[in-house]
Amino acid sequence: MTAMTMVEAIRDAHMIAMERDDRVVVFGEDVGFFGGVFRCTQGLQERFGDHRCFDAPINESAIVGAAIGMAAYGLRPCVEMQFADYMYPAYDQIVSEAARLRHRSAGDFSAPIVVRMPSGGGIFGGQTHSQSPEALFTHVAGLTTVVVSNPYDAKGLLIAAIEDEDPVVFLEPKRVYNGPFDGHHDRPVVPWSKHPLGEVPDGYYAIPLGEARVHRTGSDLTVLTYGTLVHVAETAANERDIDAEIIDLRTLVPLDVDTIVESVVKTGRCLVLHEATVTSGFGAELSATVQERCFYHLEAPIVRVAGWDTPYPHALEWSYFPGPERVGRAMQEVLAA
Amino acid sequence: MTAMTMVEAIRDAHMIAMERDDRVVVFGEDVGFFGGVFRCTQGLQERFGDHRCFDAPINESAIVGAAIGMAAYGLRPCVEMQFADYMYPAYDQIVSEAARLRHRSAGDFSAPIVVRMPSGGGIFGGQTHSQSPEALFTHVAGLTTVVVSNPYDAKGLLIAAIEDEDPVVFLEPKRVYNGPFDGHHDRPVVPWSKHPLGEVPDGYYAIPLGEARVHRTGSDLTVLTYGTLVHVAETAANERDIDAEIIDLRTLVPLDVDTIVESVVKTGRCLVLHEATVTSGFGAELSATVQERCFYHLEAPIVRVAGWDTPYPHALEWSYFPGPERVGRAMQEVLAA
Amino acid sequence: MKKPALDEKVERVALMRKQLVRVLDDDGSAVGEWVPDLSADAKIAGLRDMMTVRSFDARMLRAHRQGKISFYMQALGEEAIACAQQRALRPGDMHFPTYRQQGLLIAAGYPIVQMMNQILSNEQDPLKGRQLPVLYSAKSHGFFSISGNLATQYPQAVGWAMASAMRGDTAIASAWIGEGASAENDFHAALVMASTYQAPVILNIVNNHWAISTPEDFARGASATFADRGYGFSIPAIRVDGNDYLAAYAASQWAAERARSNLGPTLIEWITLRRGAHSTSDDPSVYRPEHESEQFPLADPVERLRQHLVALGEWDDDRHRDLQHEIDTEIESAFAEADSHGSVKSGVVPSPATMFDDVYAELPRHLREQRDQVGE
Amino acid sequence: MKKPALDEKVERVALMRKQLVRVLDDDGSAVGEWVPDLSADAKIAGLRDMMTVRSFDARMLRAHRQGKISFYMQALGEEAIACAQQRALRPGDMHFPTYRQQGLLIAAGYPIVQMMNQILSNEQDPLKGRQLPVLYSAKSHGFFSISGNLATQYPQAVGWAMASAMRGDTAIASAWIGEGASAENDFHAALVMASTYQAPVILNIVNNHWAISTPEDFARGASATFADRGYGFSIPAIRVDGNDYLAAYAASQWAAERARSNLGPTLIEWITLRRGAHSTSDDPSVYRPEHESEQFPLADPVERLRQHLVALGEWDDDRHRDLQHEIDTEIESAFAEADSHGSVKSGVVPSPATMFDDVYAELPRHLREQRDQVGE
Ligand SMILES: Cc1ncc(C[n+]2csc(CCOP(=O)(O)OP(=O)(O)O)c2C)c(N)n1
Ligand SMILES: Cc1ncc(C[n+]2csc(CCOP(=O)(O)OP(=O)(O)O)c2C)c(N)n1
Ligand SMILES: [Mg+2]
Ligand SMILES: [Mg+2]
Repeated sequence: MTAMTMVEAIRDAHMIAMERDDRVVVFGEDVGFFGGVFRCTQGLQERFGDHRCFDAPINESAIVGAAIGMAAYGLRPCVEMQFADYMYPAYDQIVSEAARLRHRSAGDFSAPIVVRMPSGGGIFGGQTHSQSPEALFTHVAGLTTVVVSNPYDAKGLLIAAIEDEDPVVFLEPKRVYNGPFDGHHDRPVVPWSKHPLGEVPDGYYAIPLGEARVHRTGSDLTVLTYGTLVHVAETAANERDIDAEIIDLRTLVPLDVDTIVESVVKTGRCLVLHEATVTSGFGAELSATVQERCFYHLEAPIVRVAGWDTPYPHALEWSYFPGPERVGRAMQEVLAA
Repeated sequence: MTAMTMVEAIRDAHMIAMERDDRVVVFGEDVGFFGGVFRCTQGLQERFGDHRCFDAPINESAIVGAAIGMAAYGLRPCVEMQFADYMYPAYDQIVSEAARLRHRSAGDFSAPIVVRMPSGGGIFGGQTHSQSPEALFTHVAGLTTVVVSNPYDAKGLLIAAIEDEDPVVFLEPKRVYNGPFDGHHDRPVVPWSKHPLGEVPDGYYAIPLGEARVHRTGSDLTVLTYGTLVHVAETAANERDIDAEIIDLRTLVPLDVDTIVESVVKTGRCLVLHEATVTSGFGAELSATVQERCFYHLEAPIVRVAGWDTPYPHALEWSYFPGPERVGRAMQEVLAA
Repeated sequence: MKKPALDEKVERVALMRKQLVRVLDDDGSAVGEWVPDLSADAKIAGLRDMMTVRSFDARMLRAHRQGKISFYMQALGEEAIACAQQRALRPGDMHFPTYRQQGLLIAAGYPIVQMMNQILSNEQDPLKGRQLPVLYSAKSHGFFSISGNLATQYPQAVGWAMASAMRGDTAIASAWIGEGASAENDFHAALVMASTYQAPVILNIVNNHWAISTPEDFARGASATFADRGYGFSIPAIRVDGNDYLAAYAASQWAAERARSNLGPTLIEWITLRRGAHSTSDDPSVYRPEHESEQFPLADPVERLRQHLVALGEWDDDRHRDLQHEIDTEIESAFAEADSHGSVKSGVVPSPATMFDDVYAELPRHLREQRDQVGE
Repeated sequence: MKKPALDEKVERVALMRKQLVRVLDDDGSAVGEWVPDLSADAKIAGLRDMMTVRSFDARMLRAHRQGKISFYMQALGEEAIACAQQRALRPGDMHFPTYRQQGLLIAAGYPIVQMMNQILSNEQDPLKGRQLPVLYSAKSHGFFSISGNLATQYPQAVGWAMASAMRGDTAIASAWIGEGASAENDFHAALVMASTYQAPVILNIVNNHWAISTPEDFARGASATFADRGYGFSIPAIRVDGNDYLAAYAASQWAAERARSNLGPTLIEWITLRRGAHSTSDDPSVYRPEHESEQFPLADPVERLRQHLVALGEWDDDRHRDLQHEIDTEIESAFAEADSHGSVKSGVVPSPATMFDDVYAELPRHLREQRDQVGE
């Protein structure tokens, strides 16, 4: 066990995956010599050489396109989009190509690639350094979409993603790179070294994709969330002394429906939280799924708390971000209904 | 009044918009000399010259990017993506640029463009000529997303879209270009000339964006749908003699919540239909919205019938497409619940 | 025209951008520095490949008219390029084709009946009815799965080539694109990567002068040639007579050797003409000048190779007639076999449950549930 | 170096791709065919523009260190390019800039305090606190809204220029991109469109040798220059000493006149050096060679123009000191004013309700509802 930040855990996952399998290659913008603008690939080039970890030209489509070609050859590329907000130029390669290659070729070819991307807000990044585009991936058959919330999961899930036989989109909420952000931006940052999920086992372990984690058990209501908001939800529940069961979904597709249903059947109430804009966000899918599967158990409407339907604003970040105040109020609303 | 196909109605809308406003320009792949692979822009170049209607190189990003620049200059570009499946290379320009320009510049610049695209399946087009990517637009703040289902609406909505001050994504389910497809692919095609919505007023009219149309009134259950499936739903209801209220949403964002809520409050039951893959499809948003606003009126779970979570398969098109059989069964399921 | 050394400076090769590599002259003689070292048998094999493609295309168009298939795209007039390049490359190399390179499969000896099964989307379709006709996939024959989306394969080919180089392998990749699709953004993605990493890849642009209804000028813009694009990245770029089988073989071989010798990417602009319609959904009479095919200066590739073989004394009318008959019979019987397995039109297609396979390596729960619903 | 006629054949201009247009020699004399027709006053105005940018940048970096702003990007060493091009173009023309062309705004006389309000995201921010600092928008001053996404502005600029041409207007567009971002796909989109429609646009590539931590080679690949890219499209492309205000003025004017005379697009590669960090979030010490700035052969643009003015007898140390003082004072008082309106750091920002404005021209129902919730 070592206390690690999420950045360190991600670095460690890369190291281990690259050591175990020489087909694993890592590249992206500023990823090689510099080790990435968030330093998630620091040390890889030094350790494995610039044939295994290297810089790419600034062209996200070229990065993912080349990764698909490499994967078709037999490698296991793990590439970085510098920010999730900059994945759009690669969207065609991800959606039309990586996601569909196995199916359209009936298994003749496949694209086992990982596309990592720092996502989410909370760092005053403005509209192009704050987005959470997960719903744009969850709608695409053939993609596995992961959102991590802590160092322990990040390491185990990234290793699993690299080992997976199919393309995995791997979102890393940058606000929790260095600590479990509780949503109170005006309070000092708590480091991961003070948090149990910052304790990361040494060496190899993989967390199966498609399994949610019950972050906090409770019986009054179920909170379905992922990424940064796992910690915000916990804060809100603690602050208002609400016995909330908080489920960190970890993998959005395939979704761990059993864990969700079990919890909602128990609590009868459900709150769905994410940072992305609310309309057609992944929360809509969660709400629809819970409604379909737990209709007769629901004692109150499922409520969504999410980013507003506006671009992520720079100065009004904390009015946009679903913080403990908004989340806590919503919990009470769900309980009162 | 003239009997028109949807193609003719779209052509007519272009003609009228271009005549009324010389800032309207139309371009895209094969759009100029040839008049578009579906012939929706036929005759425009001849009538307005090749400065108003012209061919573009095969580069969807260039087409939308240039349209944004033209709109910033003061023109009103209406461009065509040859198939909705080919909009992905333009996705960054649509999502990061057109959708956000007014907001990020606080109104200094805006992007009043229309991006038309033939969508949906039913023509044996395989996975890259059959997609319904509307949910990838509805998640994006700043976009208006329209899906048309008939000639009358198509003309009035396209004129409104071209006149709109902001970017409009305009989906045209190609399966209903020439007739109101009832979902029975093995029966002869009914032409629009035999359908009341194929009767199109001459000259100018605009249908406000954001208003749904009650396609068929009923009291047993509410069907929320758009595009081709409006007609399939009607067929299914008729075949099973179900008193379904079918709402053709027409504009997905902004959504006509009032019409929806009014109907569901009345019927207490709701079925959501679309062709796109079900997970994170726009049906999820509809289901979540109805659940939030009509929870205490719902007598049965809201059911979604949609495309499966696979790419659109060529030969198995009719196993993928939500036809009258599947839709009818779902209606009965909702009624029985 | 001069044939440059494999490692010739790009500035010198650059001059060839606006010239045309040819081997066969108007009389069918093979002349100049680019004459490839090919036996008469190899040339006859090339002739057979091209004639097979042509016969195959004709049969499939007929099947479309007969209502047996939903869609088809022929390569009429362009057969030499893919056929010759396939023979110039090696097993283990990987092509990233477009929909108009059926010649690659045929010249590689891929079973004709399998191609037809794919086109029919029948029970034996290797792609299980998932893809539009002609969007083949054949890893075993060095043929990457074709995408419906233009240009995406271009950077993928570069990535494949980079991977081969990274692993110390000598296999190379070959990327294919139409002149119209070279306007797409991913064309740039590929050239940037190929130039930066000096990937062992051939970047083919098939300039058949049309992109559906749009003449080549819209993609080319003000530059004189598409080969110019390569020069913008210091990627050696040549223009080749695409209707000249021997030139196509020689140029492909030259580019392949450059790649295999770690001399990096080569761009080839192939000059040819799309003699037919874009696809069976297209009606070129609306946009295409009459008599364009007859007026095109580069004569038919099959005729030119045949003429060359006749001039060599290796071929005559009888042998040609026999070969044509043999090929047509082979195609006909292949089609009879394929047709017996059903088609998308007859409704004899793979079972609906198969639609859920291969979305992922393993079937996840939600797809299992959905599959069960289809079974209902 | 020769200055070609406006309508010189692209093949002849092509030779300039690998040369460097310069006017100011090492002694500060203006020499050669490219010497622009600029009065001493105009040159002094240029000097003032550049010094203002530099002083502005220095003040903003200080504000960042003081914790008053969240982010900043300076243009240290690159000031000449944007400052000179702004003065060479006309009111009504439209720039599509990146985040490193603050010189365009300053040389256009845009109010300094407004720029600072934007950077502070305060109550007076013309962009209402929505954008990251330095992503200005100023239509009134021919400055298009800056996007955080690289390269998207390039095809937009071409579209704007096409629109101007289509309307018979003489206004031109100017597109800006860094050498690193020229690897992005939309760079290609712009060049295809500009070449095909011969749009009246200047395509600027600012080659400051770095893209965050990555040296220019990764974007450039094997070609000798970024100007080469233009040649791949037959777009006349020149390379210009970007640290030479007079060369920057002359080259911009030449390209602008070409555009205005319907002679189409011009690509300009500007050679300069990013002397500072990429942004306030960046630490170049990790990746950057020491002493790079001192070793860079093109001297500082402010110093060179100053030296030239001194050589002309139009300038001296006293005037320079006075000007510096005047500028610094102006910047200081502008900052005092801007700072009095609050900042993102102090929390004095536009009201949350304003976040919902301008998503659409009119507030739709769902945003009205959401705005009401924020108010709660
Ligand atoms: C991204 C994308 N945009 C548009 C299309 C539609 N489309 C299919 S083929 C074609 C023309 C391609 O022309 P060219 O590249 O010259 O190839 P050719 O058909 O001549 O072989 C177009 C526009 C597509 N398949 N993908
Ligand atoms: C689409 C996209 N990808 C990545 C980034 C992140 N990014 C911001 S600036 C930059 C480097 C740009 O370098 P260059 O174009 O040379 O401009 P310079 O900073 O040198 O002025 C990168 C990679 C981005 N903003 N947008
Ligand atoms: Mg072509
Ligand atoms: Mg740079």
